[in-house]
Amino acid sequence: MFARKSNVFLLFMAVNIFLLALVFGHASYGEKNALPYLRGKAQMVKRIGLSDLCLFTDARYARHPSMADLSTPFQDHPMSLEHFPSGTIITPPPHLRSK
Amino acid sequence: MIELSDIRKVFNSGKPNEFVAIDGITLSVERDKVLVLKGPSGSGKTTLLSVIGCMARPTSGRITLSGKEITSLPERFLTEIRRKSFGFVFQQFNLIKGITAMENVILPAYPTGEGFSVLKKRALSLLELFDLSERAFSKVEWLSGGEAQRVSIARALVNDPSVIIADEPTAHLDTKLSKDFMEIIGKLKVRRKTIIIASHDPIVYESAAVDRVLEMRDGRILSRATRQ
Amino acid sequence: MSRFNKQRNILDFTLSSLLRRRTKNSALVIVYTLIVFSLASVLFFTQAIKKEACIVLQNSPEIIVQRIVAGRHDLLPADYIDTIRAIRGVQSAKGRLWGYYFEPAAGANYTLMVSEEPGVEVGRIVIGQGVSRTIHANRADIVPFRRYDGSYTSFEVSDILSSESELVSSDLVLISESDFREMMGIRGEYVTDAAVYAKNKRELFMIADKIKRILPDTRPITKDEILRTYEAIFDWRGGILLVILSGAVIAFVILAWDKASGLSSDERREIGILKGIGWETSDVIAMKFWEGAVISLSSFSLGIILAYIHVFFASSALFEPALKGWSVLYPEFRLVPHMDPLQIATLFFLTVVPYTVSTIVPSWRAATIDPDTVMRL
Amino acid sequence: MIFHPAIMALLVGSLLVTLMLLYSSYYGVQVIRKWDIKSGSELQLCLERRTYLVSIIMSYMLFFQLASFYLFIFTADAIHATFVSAMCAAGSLNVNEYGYPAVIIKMVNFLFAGTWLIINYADNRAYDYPLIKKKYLLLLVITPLMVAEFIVQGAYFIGLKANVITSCCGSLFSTDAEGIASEIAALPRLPMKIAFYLSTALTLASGMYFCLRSDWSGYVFSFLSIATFVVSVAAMISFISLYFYELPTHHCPFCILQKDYGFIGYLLYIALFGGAVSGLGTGALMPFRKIQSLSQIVPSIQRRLAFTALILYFLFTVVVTYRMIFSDFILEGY
Repeated sequence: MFARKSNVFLLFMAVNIFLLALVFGHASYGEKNALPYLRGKAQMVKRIGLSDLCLFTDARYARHPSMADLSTPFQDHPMSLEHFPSGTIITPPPHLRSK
Repeated sequence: MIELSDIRKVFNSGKPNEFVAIDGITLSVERDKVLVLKGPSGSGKTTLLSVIGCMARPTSGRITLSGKEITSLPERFLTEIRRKSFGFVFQQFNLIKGITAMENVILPAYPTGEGFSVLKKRALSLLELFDLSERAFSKVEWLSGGEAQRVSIARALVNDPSVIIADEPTAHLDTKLSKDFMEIIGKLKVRRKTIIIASHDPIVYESAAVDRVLEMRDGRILSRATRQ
Repeated sequence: MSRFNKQRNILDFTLSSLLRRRTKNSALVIVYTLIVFSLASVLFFTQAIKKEACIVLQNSPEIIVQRIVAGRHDLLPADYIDTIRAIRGVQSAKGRLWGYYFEPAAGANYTLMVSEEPGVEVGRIVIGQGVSRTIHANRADIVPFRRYDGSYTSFEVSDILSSESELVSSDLVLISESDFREMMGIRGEYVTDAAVYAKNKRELFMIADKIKRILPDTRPITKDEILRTYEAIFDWRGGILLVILSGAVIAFVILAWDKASGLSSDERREIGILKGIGWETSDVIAMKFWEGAVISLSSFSLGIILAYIHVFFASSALFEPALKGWSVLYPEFRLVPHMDPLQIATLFFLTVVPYTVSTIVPSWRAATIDPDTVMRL
Repeated sequence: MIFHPAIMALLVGSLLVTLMLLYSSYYGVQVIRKWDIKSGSELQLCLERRTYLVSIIMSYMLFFQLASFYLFIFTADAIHATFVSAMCAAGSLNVNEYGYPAVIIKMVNFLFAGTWLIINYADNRAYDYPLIKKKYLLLLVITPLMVAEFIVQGAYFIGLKANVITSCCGSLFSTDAEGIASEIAALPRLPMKIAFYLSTALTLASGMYFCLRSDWSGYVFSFLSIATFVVSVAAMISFISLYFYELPTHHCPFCILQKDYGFIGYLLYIALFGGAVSGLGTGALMPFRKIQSLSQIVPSIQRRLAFTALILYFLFTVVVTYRMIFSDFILEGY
């Protein structure tokens, strides 16, 4: 006569779980697929001798977090919050945080 | 089959607004008979019904059901007994809106864990018994007062209880429907159900189907009028 | 079997009861999904970047030696490199020349790096995609640069770095050594820092230690430290964002609590009826459990799926403005998808557990309504 | 403190559960002091309702304990890269002195929560709730343990310091000379093998005997199954892990949960934990067989529990033995 609501829900959850499995599958497939091109990137890092990701280019000290020194932050401006997002999202380099 | 001895039910005990709803009632309800509790509102009829129907535990006193003492059972076990032995018809019908008449009828049976298709079959045959077959799959909001009443009786019967308890069942029905209701009660009596009704409606307590009428006031039973 | 039937029956009723309060419950599901979505997006994004950083930076120089003068890093004298090369266990040591260049017209900061990539020769440079995008420079274009003394020079773009490598190369300008020195005014006996490779990877720490002892004004940074730093930065980043978002989680939990505890008179009546007609307290609790489970499971899975699409198919479009910030050269990159059970478990603990806890007491309270209330309705 | 999202998830979750348990033990004390099943007073009705609440909280807690145990191990594994020379979860847990105590207290709490629920299940089946005061006393034992878990786990996470780039590297390099031992000291293999098979065999035998006779042997079975649990965990570290990793020195009991080993660790640990809880529950119910209202109920619950424990332990042994026989890896060669 009419579909039982619990069946509809269980079907809905089954679809969701299937989608989640698909997501996991896609992720592991994508990861495997990306390996060659990641390797290419890694080769380039090696050739040029790079040390950091190019994620935050708004300030000098944010560009190479691992190369920063004690005085790098705030050297542009004492209120260097002008670089708002990266200044808050990435930490001051860790050695400044620990003492 | 149900024996009550010296039942008291006190609300808010120890507080300034303490209220004695039932005050020392001793009563025995016989099997397969129709018993009517009559009396003005506030006389303790409803409280007595809920104590008999295992909905509420008395503050003191003892209840036995078919010879088994059930007074101090925790709610968990009381509910199971209630589900098996009692069916309830309420004053307001108390159907759940938004679902069909059929679903309303099988609601009391959900916790028993019977399969849905079995329950559905049973509900449909009960609805047929009350001439509601064609209304089975309409939502309860669309039912008339009389139909709603009959759905609620069908619901009370779905677990095949031995006792039907009805609280002011005719309060919202007109004379014709009230008479129809008593006719159904008569039919149920034939089907060997024990029926306990609280009502101050003369159509109910003067009906031929009734075996016994008890009058209540201030939490006590006043007189015993037993009829043939 | 009968237990299974019972739960299924109760689930049936729960669903119809949820559907009856459609607007209220769908609002809850939407907010819930949104919370899961934002937390999951943050988590997926940071974890994927972290993973990528770990793989890609595996190839960065094993030790980078900087010179520290008065607490800031300074140019490294070239003869330091000979000293380092003489340390036992060092396979090779090479000076690196790099620096930043601020381009006032575009307002962008480039990273200039001396390299021997093909295409880099005197007068010719190779640029990253970001640079190319910002100043609309293509192959064979001539790009002007300002020298340290204020005069101008210009280079021909001989090549543009591949767009797949943008995450590491977007702002790079690869330049020849003589051009770099001439432009920046750095004399021949200085380099920016030194990249050191060891014969045996296990001896890295020892070598770094030796460098530090022989050349006390240097700071050796090992690759492991860089990787660990990235690991920590992204965990920290994800963590901080979650802390910020926790405000939203708390607001949501309050909403859930309020929704669960503020039973409308309708719901109260409904539960009263159920108890009256023979539902036991634990049956009502089971119903409330299913209610929570239906809402949680659907929002949780929907939120995760949407977040996955957002981060890995839509390049985290919603985060871009925040991450981009003041960067002129924002790399355009697509992350390599990465999912693991830890992320799902973390999300579960951050969303479903608080939600569930916030509904325990209210649902218990609802379930313990007196069965005889139904008689007094 | 490392701001890893999973760490925050664990701390938040454990804080919430601890608070819920403190809340329920408040009512636990009331139940112990005021419970009177014969009374129909409003206080008694109120207390009876509270017992439902405590049951819900405890069931959620059991689930939480199980999930948080895995999340904890996963997290320890995920953060190992931030510590010098920690190779996997075993190494991260060794970073400070609270790591392993946190694991142990989590296991203990899981076992207790499971036992509580078993007792609760039996008690709720008897019309006069004969075990009510005993189970609430047990609740008062579990609550401090949960608080302890929250504190120990918090201390572990707060005490974590990532070994990242420091500006004065001298200090870092000097501490690195030893590094953090990422390996677990393993017990000698042959005696462990004998102990493992012996205790499993004894448990299975006593369990079968108990299933058939249903007498005092339940105590023996319960004791043996807990002993087997402990021995199995030790055996996991001592020799079982070696067969799964096919490496002669890798003793970590946690890496087996990873994808590289087909998530077989989940099966093994669920079997082990499930067996331990069922075995412990069988013993915990033993003293109550004489209570009149329980005399019909307890033996059948016990039989089911013992049977579950038998199946799970048997499953564990079969998987382990299968792997030992069919693995290409030959341990004795090393």
